[in-house]
Amino acid sequence: MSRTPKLHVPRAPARPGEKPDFSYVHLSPAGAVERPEVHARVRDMSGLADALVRVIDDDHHAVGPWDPHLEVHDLQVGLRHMLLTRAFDERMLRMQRQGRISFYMQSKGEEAVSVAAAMAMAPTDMLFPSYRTQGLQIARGRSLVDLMCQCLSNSRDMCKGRQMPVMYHWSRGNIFSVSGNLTSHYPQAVGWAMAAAIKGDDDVAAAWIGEGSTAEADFHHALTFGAVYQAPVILNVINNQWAISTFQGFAGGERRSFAARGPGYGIASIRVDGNDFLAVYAVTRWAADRARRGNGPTLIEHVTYRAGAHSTSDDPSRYRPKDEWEAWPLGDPVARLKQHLIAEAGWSEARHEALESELRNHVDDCWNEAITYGTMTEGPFLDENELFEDVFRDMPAHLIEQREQMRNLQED
Amino acid sequence: MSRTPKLHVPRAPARPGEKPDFSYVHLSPAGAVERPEVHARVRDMSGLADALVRVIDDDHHAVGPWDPHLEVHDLQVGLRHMLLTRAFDERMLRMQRQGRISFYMQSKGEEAVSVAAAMAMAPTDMLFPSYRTQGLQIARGRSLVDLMCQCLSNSRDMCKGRQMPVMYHWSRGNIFSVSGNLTSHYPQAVGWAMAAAIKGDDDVAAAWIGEGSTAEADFHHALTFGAVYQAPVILNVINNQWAISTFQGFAGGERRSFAARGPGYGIASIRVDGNDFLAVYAVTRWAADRARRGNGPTLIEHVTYRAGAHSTSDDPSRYRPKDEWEAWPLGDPVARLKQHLIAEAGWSEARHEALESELRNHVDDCWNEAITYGTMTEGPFLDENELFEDVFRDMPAHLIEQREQMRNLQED
Amino acid sequence: MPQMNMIQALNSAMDIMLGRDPGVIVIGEDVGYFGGVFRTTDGLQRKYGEHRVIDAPIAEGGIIGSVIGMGVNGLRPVAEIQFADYIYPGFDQIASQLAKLRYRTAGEFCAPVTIRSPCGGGIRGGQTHSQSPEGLFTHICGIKVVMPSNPYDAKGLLISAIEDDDPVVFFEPKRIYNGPFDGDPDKPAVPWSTHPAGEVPEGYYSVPIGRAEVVRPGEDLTILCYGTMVHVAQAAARLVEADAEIIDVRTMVPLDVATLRQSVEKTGRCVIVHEATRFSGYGAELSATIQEECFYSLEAPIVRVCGWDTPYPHAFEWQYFPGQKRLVAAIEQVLEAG
Amino acid sequence: MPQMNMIQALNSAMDIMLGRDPGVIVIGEDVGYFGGVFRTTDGLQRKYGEHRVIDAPIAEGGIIGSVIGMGVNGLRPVAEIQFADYIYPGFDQIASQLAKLRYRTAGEFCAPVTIRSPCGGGIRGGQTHSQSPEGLFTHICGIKVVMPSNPYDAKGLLISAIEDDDPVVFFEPKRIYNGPFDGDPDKPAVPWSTHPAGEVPEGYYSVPIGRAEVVRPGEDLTILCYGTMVHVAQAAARLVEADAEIIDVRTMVPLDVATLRQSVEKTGRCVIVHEATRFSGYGAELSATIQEECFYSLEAPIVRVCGWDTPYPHAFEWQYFPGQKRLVAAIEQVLEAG
Ligand SMILES: Cc1ncc(C[n+]2csc(CCOP(=O)(O)OP(=O)(O)O)c2C)c(N)n1
Ligand SMILES: Cc1ncc(C[n+]2csc(CCOP(=O)(O)OP(=O)(O)O)c2C)c(N)n1
Ligand SMILES: [Mg+2]
Ligand SMILES: [Mg+2]
Repeated sequence: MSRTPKLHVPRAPARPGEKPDFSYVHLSPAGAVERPEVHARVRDMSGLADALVRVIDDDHHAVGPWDPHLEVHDLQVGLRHMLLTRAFDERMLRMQRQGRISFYMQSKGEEAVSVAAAMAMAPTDMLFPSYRTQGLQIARGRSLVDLMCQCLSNSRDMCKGRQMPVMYHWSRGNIFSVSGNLTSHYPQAVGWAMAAAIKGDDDVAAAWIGEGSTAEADFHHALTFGAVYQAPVILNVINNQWAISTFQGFAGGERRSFAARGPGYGIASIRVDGNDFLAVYAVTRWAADRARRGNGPTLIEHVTYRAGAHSTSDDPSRYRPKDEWEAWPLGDPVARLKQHLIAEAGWSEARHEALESELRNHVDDCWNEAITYGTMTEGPFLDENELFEDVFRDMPAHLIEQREQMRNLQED
Repeated sequence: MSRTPKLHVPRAPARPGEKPDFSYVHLSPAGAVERPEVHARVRDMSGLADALVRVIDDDHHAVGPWDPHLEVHDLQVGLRHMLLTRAFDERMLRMQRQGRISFYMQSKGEEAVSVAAAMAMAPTDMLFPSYRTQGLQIARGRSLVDLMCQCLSNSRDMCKGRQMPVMYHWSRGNIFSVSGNLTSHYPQAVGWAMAAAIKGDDDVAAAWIGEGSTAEADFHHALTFGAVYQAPVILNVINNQWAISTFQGFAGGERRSFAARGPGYGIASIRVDGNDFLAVYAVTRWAADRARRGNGPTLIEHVTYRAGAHSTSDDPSRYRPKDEWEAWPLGDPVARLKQHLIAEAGWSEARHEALESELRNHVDDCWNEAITYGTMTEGPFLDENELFEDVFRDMPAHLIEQREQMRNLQED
Repeated sequence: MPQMNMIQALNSAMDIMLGRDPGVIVIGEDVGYFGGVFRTTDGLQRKYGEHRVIDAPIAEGGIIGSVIGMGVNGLRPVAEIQFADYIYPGFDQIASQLAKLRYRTAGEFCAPVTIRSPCGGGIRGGQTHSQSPEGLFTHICGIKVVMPSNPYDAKGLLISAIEDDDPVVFFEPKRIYNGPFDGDPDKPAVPWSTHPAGEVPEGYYSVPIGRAEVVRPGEDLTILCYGTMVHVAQAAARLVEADAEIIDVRTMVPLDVATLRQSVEKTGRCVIVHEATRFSGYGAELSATIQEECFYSLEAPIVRVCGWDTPYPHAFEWQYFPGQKRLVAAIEQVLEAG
Repeated sequence: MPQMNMIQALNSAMDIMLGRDPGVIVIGEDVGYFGGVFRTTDGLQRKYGEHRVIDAPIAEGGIIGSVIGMGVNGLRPVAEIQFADYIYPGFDQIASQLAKLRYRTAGEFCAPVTIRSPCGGGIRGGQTHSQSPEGLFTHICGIKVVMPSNPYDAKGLLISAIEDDDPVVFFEPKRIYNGPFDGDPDKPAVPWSTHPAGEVPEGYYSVPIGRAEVVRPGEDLTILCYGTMVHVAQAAARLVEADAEIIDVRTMVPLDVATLRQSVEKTGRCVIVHEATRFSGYGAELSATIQEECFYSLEAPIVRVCGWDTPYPHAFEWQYFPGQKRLVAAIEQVLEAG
């Protein structure tokens, strides 16, 4: 064991104290990437997996074949959802720091990925979220109070206190439950889509994971089953460059894009600028149309950057340069849509600020309402007997007995 | 649920009673595929995953850049190993039918895949076999008696009666243990190769699975870890068109080749005519050289056909046309090497027949020796106390006690 | 009444449920065109189409992951894992997802999935075709675990499992697919047609999940068993002087504690037998439960008769299998003790 | 003697073994540059290089599969699974491969792998950061299962695990990483520096696998426990009138039956406590074993105090956690009985 090691070990391009280096990120100019017909054959679009679909150019104009030509109204709605997502995140982060909630995960810098996607899909399409896609909830109109109550594990918590913060679900809104087990929802989304196809429904499923999560087995399961049965599903990979402390090279991003995993299965695959609201919208819409027409699954890699810490338990200054986000070549999705609206749709700094403060107030109001349903320390509390419900549909004898034991103890 | 199902379900090209149809198998003419330098970049060889490397042409001559220019002697050795593998298989199959062994799996039609690969690698390279790669053992000089004793679970069984037939291993010959759990050895081979690289050794690992087994999670684990750490490993997929009763489309072969999975991970990937001894040899040698030079892993898909039943428990006439093998466009690997030797190296039908009968006699002799070490019904038998050995290195108290219990019962 | 072996009974259960409920689908490796390596799904694809009886890629984790999604989308999938030994690649989807979905969403989502899998040894399958992993699944909260011992129960319990809104892992002791097996491999095979439980109604009926069955009433000791071991226990009981009460546990989760308690309170003696390895096997839970429930009735230590704590060895399966001889010795020990 | 918390003690064990044996390598998610999400591998990559302390892709099955291969090629890998709740994607590689390799090759191949994983709740981690899955692994033949309850044992046992030629699954109760925890979440945190077992030698030493420890001798009843529960048991024992003997099981497999038997034969009464869910948990095996070994000494039913048979709920962890109150009630029940 004295010989020179030959193991290749990926190295992050920059570590604390070093200059950010994003030279490894392959970019395409806005408008440069072709848009195939939605029914095009996979083999005729392999370039999409390595290029980068972008719509908003450096002058903030929408250009090229992927421009979704959205109404100004829709753009403003999108901006609003993104701003609301960010305001919500900021507030919840603060609440966690103050000890009001136990944990939080923000999506700062990645808001376009979920907001634009949710808007591009039909309301009956089923979304399988990751823990960093709160934008899906917000874009589908989920009440912030509901989300906050979940984070508070209070009397109105949709999870009845059973889950850590951010593990939302929303059956009426067709959003599945966030799982703590990375990638586990990926084959589930495919199965959901297979069921839709079996039933002859027109619905499409979509799922989101981080780039680090592509290494899990369920990524492969989803791609295989998706390809074999041509399931109407969109498999999204949010490449935000980091998986806690490991950079995307440790998931195999050093050599090929994550979108590039798809064509080898025969799956349509697109790499998109995840900070470009219009591009994410266009690509998602294309994939949803494709799926709905029976042309099978699409894998979408959203290239973005995790601007904040992994979670409130994390301190990124230990493993990456503090100023990395500033150097990120794809900027901030909120700022970019804002500039686009200013350039093309009569938006202005003043209106933007007004909207921001309106949303902050809305978030404050929601918080104030949410805590009336209880906090970690003050009631109303959930009934602790609920702890034994929903393990099974009907409570079996041994759980009834354990609940009894617990009650007797409380009474002592 | 009354609407028309839209689920795509792959269909086998031909089922019993139908005409064999291999029009889906994409072929390239012998000599037509370029041979990149062993240190070439993956992105510069993506065509290799869809083409079909072939060396022996229709006139039995070796042509093109992949011709390994083997000595006549080596070719004869290769032919001998393949014939011996087939003779061994035939004998063992017969023994199973006579109830002398409990189970067997033949490799008929796929002999070139393992024999040529074993010959192309260095003896210190570590091989991680599947249950259908007995050719690796034979090409590395394993005594047939040892293999037979394993199948007989007799007193000389290397597995001490603990494994079903064909689950061989050979540490001195650098061949790992066959596992009943499909694909489980794939990431193990990568780990072995990572360890070689960590230690600075020059050794290469190679593993074999069937095309059906590519759907398992461990396929993805192996490709990811192989790519991330650039492990010196060759990952072989033997696409013999069938996985028990399901044709290769159910593993995703309808849309892309299995080799095509590799480039998306940044892995060099080649599709090769698995029935062309020279092509398998050349491609394996190329991949081994590449790995040894530090250029990382290679995925090789061997296109071949499972000429026999899946195992002695299987009856393929229930799910595929009886005459499929005759229609198989890539022929029989043994016949093809034989014809090549006749055409180029002075081989003859007479010499061939003499060799066949010599090998059959050898197999008979080995069998006769093997059964002197015991059969299923006649001793010498293994010591049944061995049942408790090797669960741990040292037997813990509870196993000593259980062994004691068993002994007491036997004495009653 | 028609005679069915266990394979036919299971086939009939799926046939009936596919017919009654358009949401029922069957999926697994080789289950479609071929009808399964044990032929349990024979003919079903022809009858219900390839969208209802579906061949799957060889990926147990993918099969279970995808059927969870199907369940969420309103179907009632029945997934076959070809051998219980190959269920582990799907373990995460079962333990972390299938079992916990209802709980973590406070009942808003659930997946009424049935996972069928042949288990157990005695067929010269070696360590990867012989395992009985039921014990592992009984430690995971949120799934029901079932193992029938005869065609009648197999059909009735499988229908219950498919109808159940909770996930069910349904183990089928493959050694008794074709006939009851009393643990003596040298005797000629006995077909189910000679056994009363081989009489299986053609149509719909169900056997409730959560109820054990007293298959032989007795006074002197209680034998708790399930699957193949029910028949071994019956044979062993015939060999001893004692009047044994034999209980087929049938449902590992939820466990019918009342039936067990009643028996041991009466007999005061208990032998637990399963083919799975002993250490931390399901027998430990049975023993602990009986001890808690019936301590003051127990006249002798509860004895477990199980597979040895080793992998299942190909050549020594009859030394490994907890057969009549071991069971008789345990019964005698328990009767003599105390 | 230096004071170490459990994280430092584990770090020291790996440091020493990386230094002594060039075949030792450490691999896992975030273990390299960052030093692990619990900082257990802090500084090790800097000291031994990125070829010895290796960041891994997020694929528990891939990590375990690859370390098996490394073990076969002569290394002694120490794999970290970031949370025990995430060990299931690697379950197949552990249960089917790691555990059985030596057996199936009659000793020709083996993989001396250690799998470390933080387990247990009480940190508001909800159902996916709180599990105690040790029971599952104890049912798999061919792996050793260890859970230390203090820094001294943690270091000594981890060194033994790494040196062991058999695979070891090593669970670390994360609730006591920084200090002993007696089950009362309202009390201020206590650091290990106040605890005798927080005195940890700087250098090499080992604590043998396979030996339980009597952490409090007593006459009236035996409390069997491990991990965090050792401290809860000690606190509970102080609250009752009785003279409890507390045994830290430490090694679930192989189990030190002799020490347990000796104790229960003396006390005649036994309470078993673990944080894992009760049904088919490791406590069932302990109960069954004690019942078999000490039947004639038992004066009262053995009682198990465990996590309820539900997933670990975020908001109700202190209702869920088997704390002092439940333990005291069980002790009193056992003392009063019989
Ligand atoms: C199966 C599993 N393994 C490990 C973890 C621990 N973990 C939580 S998040 C995370 C990083 C995920 O990174 P990525 O997929 O890139 O998503 P991101 O956080 O960047 O959005 C890890 C390792 C987990 N939750 N589940
Ligand atoms: C994990 C696992 N799942 C299922 C099986 C059952 N099984 C054994 S061989 C086989 C088919 C494998 O087909 P393929 O990989 O194409 O290899 P081939 O038999 O064609 O050589 C199946 C499903 C198994 N052995 N292991
Ligand atoms: Mg990420
Ligand atoms: Mg095959």
